[in-house]
Amino acid sequence: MGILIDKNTRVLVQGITGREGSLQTGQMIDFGTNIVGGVTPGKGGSFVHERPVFDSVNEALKETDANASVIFVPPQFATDSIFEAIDNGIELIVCITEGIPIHDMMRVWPYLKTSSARLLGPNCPGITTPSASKIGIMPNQIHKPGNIGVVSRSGTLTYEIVDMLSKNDIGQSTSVGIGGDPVNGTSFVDILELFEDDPETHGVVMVGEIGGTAEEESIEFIKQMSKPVISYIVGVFAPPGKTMGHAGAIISMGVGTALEKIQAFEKAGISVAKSPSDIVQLVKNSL
Amino acid sequence: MGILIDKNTRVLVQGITGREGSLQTGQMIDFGTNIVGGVTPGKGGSFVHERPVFDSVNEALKETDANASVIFVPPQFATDSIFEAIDNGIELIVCITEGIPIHDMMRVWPYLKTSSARLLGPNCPGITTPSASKIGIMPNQIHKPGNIGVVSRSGTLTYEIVDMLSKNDIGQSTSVGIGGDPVNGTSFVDILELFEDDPETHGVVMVGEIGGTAEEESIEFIKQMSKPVISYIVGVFAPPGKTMGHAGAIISMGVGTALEKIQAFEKAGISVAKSPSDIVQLVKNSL
Amino acid sequence: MKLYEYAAKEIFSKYDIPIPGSSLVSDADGAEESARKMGEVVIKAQVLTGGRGKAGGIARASSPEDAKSNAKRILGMSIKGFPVKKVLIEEYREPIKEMYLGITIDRKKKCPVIMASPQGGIDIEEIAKNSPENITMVHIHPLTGIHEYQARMLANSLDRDKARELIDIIKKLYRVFIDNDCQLVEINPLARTKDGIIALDGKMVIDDNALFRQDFSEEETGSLEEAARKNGMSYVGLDGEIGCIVNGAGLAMATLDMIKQYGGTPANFMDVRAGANAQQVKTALEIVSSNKNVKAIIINIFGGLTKCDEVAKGIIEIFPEIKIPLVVRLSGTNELEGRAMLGKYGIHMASSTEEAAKGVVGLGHSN
Amino acid sequence: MKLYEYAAKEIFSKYDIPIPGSSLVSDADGAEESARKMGEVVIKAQVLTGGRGKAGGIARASSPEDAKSNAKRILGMSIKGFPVKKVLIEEYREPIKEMYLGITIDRKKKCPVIMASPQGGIDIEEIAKNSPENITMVHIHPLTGIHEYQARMLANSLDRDKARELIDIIKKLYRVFIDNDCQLVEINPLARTKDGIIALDGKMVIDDNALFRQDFSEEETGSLEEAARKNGMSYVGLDGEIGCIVNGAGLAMATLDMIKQYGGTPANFMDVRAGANAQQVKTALEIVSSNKNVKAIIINIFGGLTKCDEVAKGIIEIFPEIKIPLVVRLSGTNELEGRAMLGKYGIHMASSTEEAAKGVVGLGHSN
Repeated sequence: MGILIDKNTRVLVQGITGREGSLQTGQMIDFGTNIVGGVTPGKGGSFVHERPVFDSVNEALKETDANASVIFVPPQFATDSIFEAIDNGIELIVCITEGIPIHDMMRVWPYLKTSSARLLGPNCPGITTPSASKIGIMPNQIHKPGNIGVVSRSGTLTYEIVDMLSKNDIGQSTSVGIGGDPVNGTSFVDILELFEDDPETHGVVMVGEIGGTAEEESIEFIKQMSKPVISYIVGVFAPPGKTMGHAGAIISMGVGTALEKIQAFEKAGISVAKSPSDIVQLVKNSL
Repeated sequence: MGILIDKNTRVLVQGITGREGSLQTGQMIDFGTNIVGGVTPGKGGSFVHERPVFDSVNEALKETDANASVIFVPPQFATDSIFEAIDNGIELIVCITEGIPIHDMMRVWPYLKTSSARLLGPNCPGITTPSASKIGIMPNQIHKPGNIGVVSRSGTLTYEIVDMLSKNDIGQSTSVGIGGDPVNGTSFVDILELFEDDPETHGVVMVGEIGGTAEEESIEFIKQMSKPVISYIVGVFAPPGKTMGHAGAIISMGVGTALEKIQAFEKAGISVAKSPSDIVQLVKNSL
Repeated sequence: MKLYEYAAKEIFSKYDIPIPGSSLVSDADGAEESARKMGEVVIKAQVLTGGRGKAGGIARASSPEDAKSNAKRILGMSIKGFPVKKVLIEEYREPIKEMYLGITIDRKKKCPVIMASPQGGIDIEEIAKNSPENITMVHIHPLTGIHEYQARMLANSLDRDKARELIDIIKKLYRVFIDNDCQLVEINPLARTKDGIIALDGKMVIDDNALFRQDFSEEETGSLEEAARKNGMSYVGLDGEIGCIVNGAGLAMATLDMIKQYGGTPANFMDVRAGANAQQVKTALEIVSSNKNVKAIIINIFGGLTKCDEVAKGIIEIFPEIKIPLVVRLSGTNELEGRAMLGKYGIHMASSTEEAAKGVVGLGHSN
Repeated sequence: MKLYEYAAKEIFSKYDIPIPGSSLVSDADGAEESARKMGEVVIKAQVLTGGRGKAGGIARASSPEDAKSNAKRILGMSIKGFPVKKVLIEEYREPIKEMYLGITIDRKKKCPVIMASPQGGIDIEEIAKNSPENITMVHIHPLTGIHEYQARMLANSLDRDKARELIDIIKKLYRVFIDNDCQLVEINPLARTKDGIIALDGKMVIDDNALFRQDFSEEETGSLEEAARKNGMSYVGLDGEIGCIVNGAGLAMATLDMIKQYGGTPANFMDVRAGANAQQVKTALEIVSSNKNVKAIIINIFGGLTKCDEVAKGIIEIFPEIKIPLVVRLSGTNELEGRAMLGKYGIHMASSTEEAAKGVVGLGHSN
């Protein structure tokens, strides 16, 4: 049934009355996601897409049995929403918000680690298990049920790849965006471990990018996985020392160039795709 | 071999060059404790009782293989020493210091909980396993090897009771002072669990006092223990609302009077001694 | 250390928590003068105890003359043994609603806890007992501090219409709690008035252990408690006839319990702390013996850091001047030296707490 | 956002981190005047790039005349493409020892890391590579902040004789790092002089995401980067001939890589972010096309929050004015509507990133 979410996942939307929150709630409902309600302080008692709105997560949990939440609140309030979700025992927290100050996320991290919550993001497109549930903002139409797990640090690039897989008849067990910020809640290894243990996943596509060492840190785990992993790493052409957008693609202390990552992967015997269409080929060859 | 410490425990003294630190280091060496060195910032390179002094715990660990530390530094610096010991992977930290601000200890607590360190104290007399090792300030001559575990929130009252047990030929497996401050590192239950699992301990004397709910929280565990527990709880005469010394004996929100504790213990069928000599009788009867 | 209402409110004001305009005076003329400027006022006794209202220590006055006569009356009062030396003259503010807001330390969870109740003005322990559903309790992680969502939950539980104002006050009060090393900070009542939310009373208890880094100077009271504290010891006066000097709070409480068991009543609790020297022991004896009710004194020492010979030295220095019978128990560090020193003076010696307690009760009865 | 040396030092000074006396001037006469008051000075080009020293942007002057001529020379310079508009005139301080102190974020451990080296003045990355044993790295828990023992360890590694002064500076620099939402703060060199420890240079990089709560105003540069940022987009200029407009940083980087694979060279990186509207797309096209090297433009959109019809609307508004060939790829939200709108204008359409990249490289070559 894929990883982390399924038909029984009950989702609360934090920031449901905002423009994006409301729009995406509609999209998730269309997809079939079980949205049980939303939270916007001061808007308690109203409804969005026929779902009840509450003033706090605490109040929402008195009336609903949500076990996951998705966060659409603006960056200056987003970490407060993460703390609120953690403190109320939400098991899966998906933070879509882009532009959260890195110092705020550094303060979330040790707190998150001592809780049992799983945080995807921030600055991520969310997670989709086709024909079951979608939490986040990936376009509804790109998914197709199947046996390939997708995990990525990017947003739109993930859509591109999932779309291309689907169009080539390669369905997905679950597609996960872990987010592009330098400090995020879930690592490649966390997701790879789940895919390795998921009987419905037969292989994994992993999409990395320049900056940090998140990709390198997954090599040892990938080497001992029983399932094939196809990687694709972007940012080869991104000149060192330049910040490529807000994606956290900052090269620091000489580590984290895309070329270094690719070389490390190839040295470890992990397949590295040259382009999205190359991913399709490598996946087909590996199964 | 008792709990938490034995002949192989290698002890670092934080604040070794101070008056008390130096005095007590001598006493511990006389007892047979394996003191491997000490730490006092700015005094690195000197010696106290022929033990080397270092500027930091980090430097001490490069030259010694300490796995426990005892803290004698003044209250305004003591929590910094606790953090230093935790961060350097010291397994057992015994903090003797009295008078640490409660807000400082509240900041230590969640940090401690996410580490693997065990903290005894602060404001505690330490721990002694007769004929093996003593970390702290209990008088050397009061102990006698045997099979009774002692755990107490008090200092001098512990000496009184241990001394009385020894004089009545009741030896101890280990005697532990968990400290009298409102926020401390180790609870009665933590120590009771260790005594329950220790084959050399045949029964336990537990000394509680007015204030807080540390005693009440141990009742459920005591009820399911296989070994007899004799309790003694002081402060029956302490008038409610008055702060009895610095011992953290503050009654808050109507809970924690000595009488309430005694009644709760008796109701749970746990032996409650009326005086130190009564403890001796009850221990003898129970074995 | 408890702060007076006026001192707590001065701190609130520094943190921009709204309080009524006020003036602290120590005579009736001052009260009249202040009331002339303020209009309708409340006159409040400044004492470090609760229950002022019931005792008549709070009065409303609509004229300066009225303020003067009330201030005069209140300044002549003594509330639960505390003489009223100062009154706070405060602008009267009509409360539309009285709420409770307090922060203290939850010993069990080892963190601050904020308590809010829409029912204020009365004793929070009463509310906790009789209608706990009316109290919202929020625990704060000491390392992250208060989260906005927590302040919001508390504010909504108090008065949803004034949530924004209340969130602000709650966050500020948490800063007061942290910055001042509080064991307790309380606003009761926190009132909604036509001009907004305002703190009508204030209570603060500061952690004595943190006074080294706080700027609170203790008022000189000349009390025995104060004399002990200044000498690094801890004294609490009680009603009985047996003076007690013990090292360690636990042993001191055990000693009190034992005196009671043997039919005596302690005149005080006194902990001379670990490592007391001769000078401190001497001072302790001076303090304890200065209580006229004391008929006999017990000195109960189990030496660890404290050395028995030092204790004996202190006793010997002052023993000739004290006309009250003593029982001394010395065990532990340098026990033999200490006992030998006292032996020469014919002081009653005991070898255990129980023996000492039994002995001192006997001396007290025969004295 | 990078700060100039003088701005970083102003902040250091606010936190009582010692810096030399100085004055910021924009002309040679100002330099002369300042030097007259200060005596021996150093004249330092204020540019947002490293390597000033090697480029000749730093000079010592022992007379006002000398200062004037050097300032004149430096104010005429351009360092790595940055014209020198201001120079800092600073009192010369003879360093007895030059050290390094910096704080940045360790992405792997997700916390601040403080780096100290007794060898300063030169590139820390060089030291890290060639003699890592000379760097002491201490990780800080974001919720507890720096512990005294950590500051002491770092100070001892720098200069044991001046540990007390250094502990103080290290703790203050950590406050600078936290209070100002820094990604990097660096003192290099941190010098020991006969008068004490002093910061001879300063570098700060502020997290752009935190600018909403910080009081830094960005200097107007009139650059394309700035124009994009003001419109909520992200632009980085590169050396090639293919203009790029993409939504999402990951897809944008993939697009750049693909253009390179097909033999082209990107003229820029541009991320229009999630949810871009028609106005932003129009502005993006204006920005990208204003680069004279651009021979062809690729617009690569995979709509999620971004709607393809909005993108098409933006393109249509400005398309007639742009004389550069375009390849547009629209997928995802409202894809059909967007494609239909552009169809009428005869714009080259592609159905995947690869097709679009291949197409735009072809157009670039033929243009």
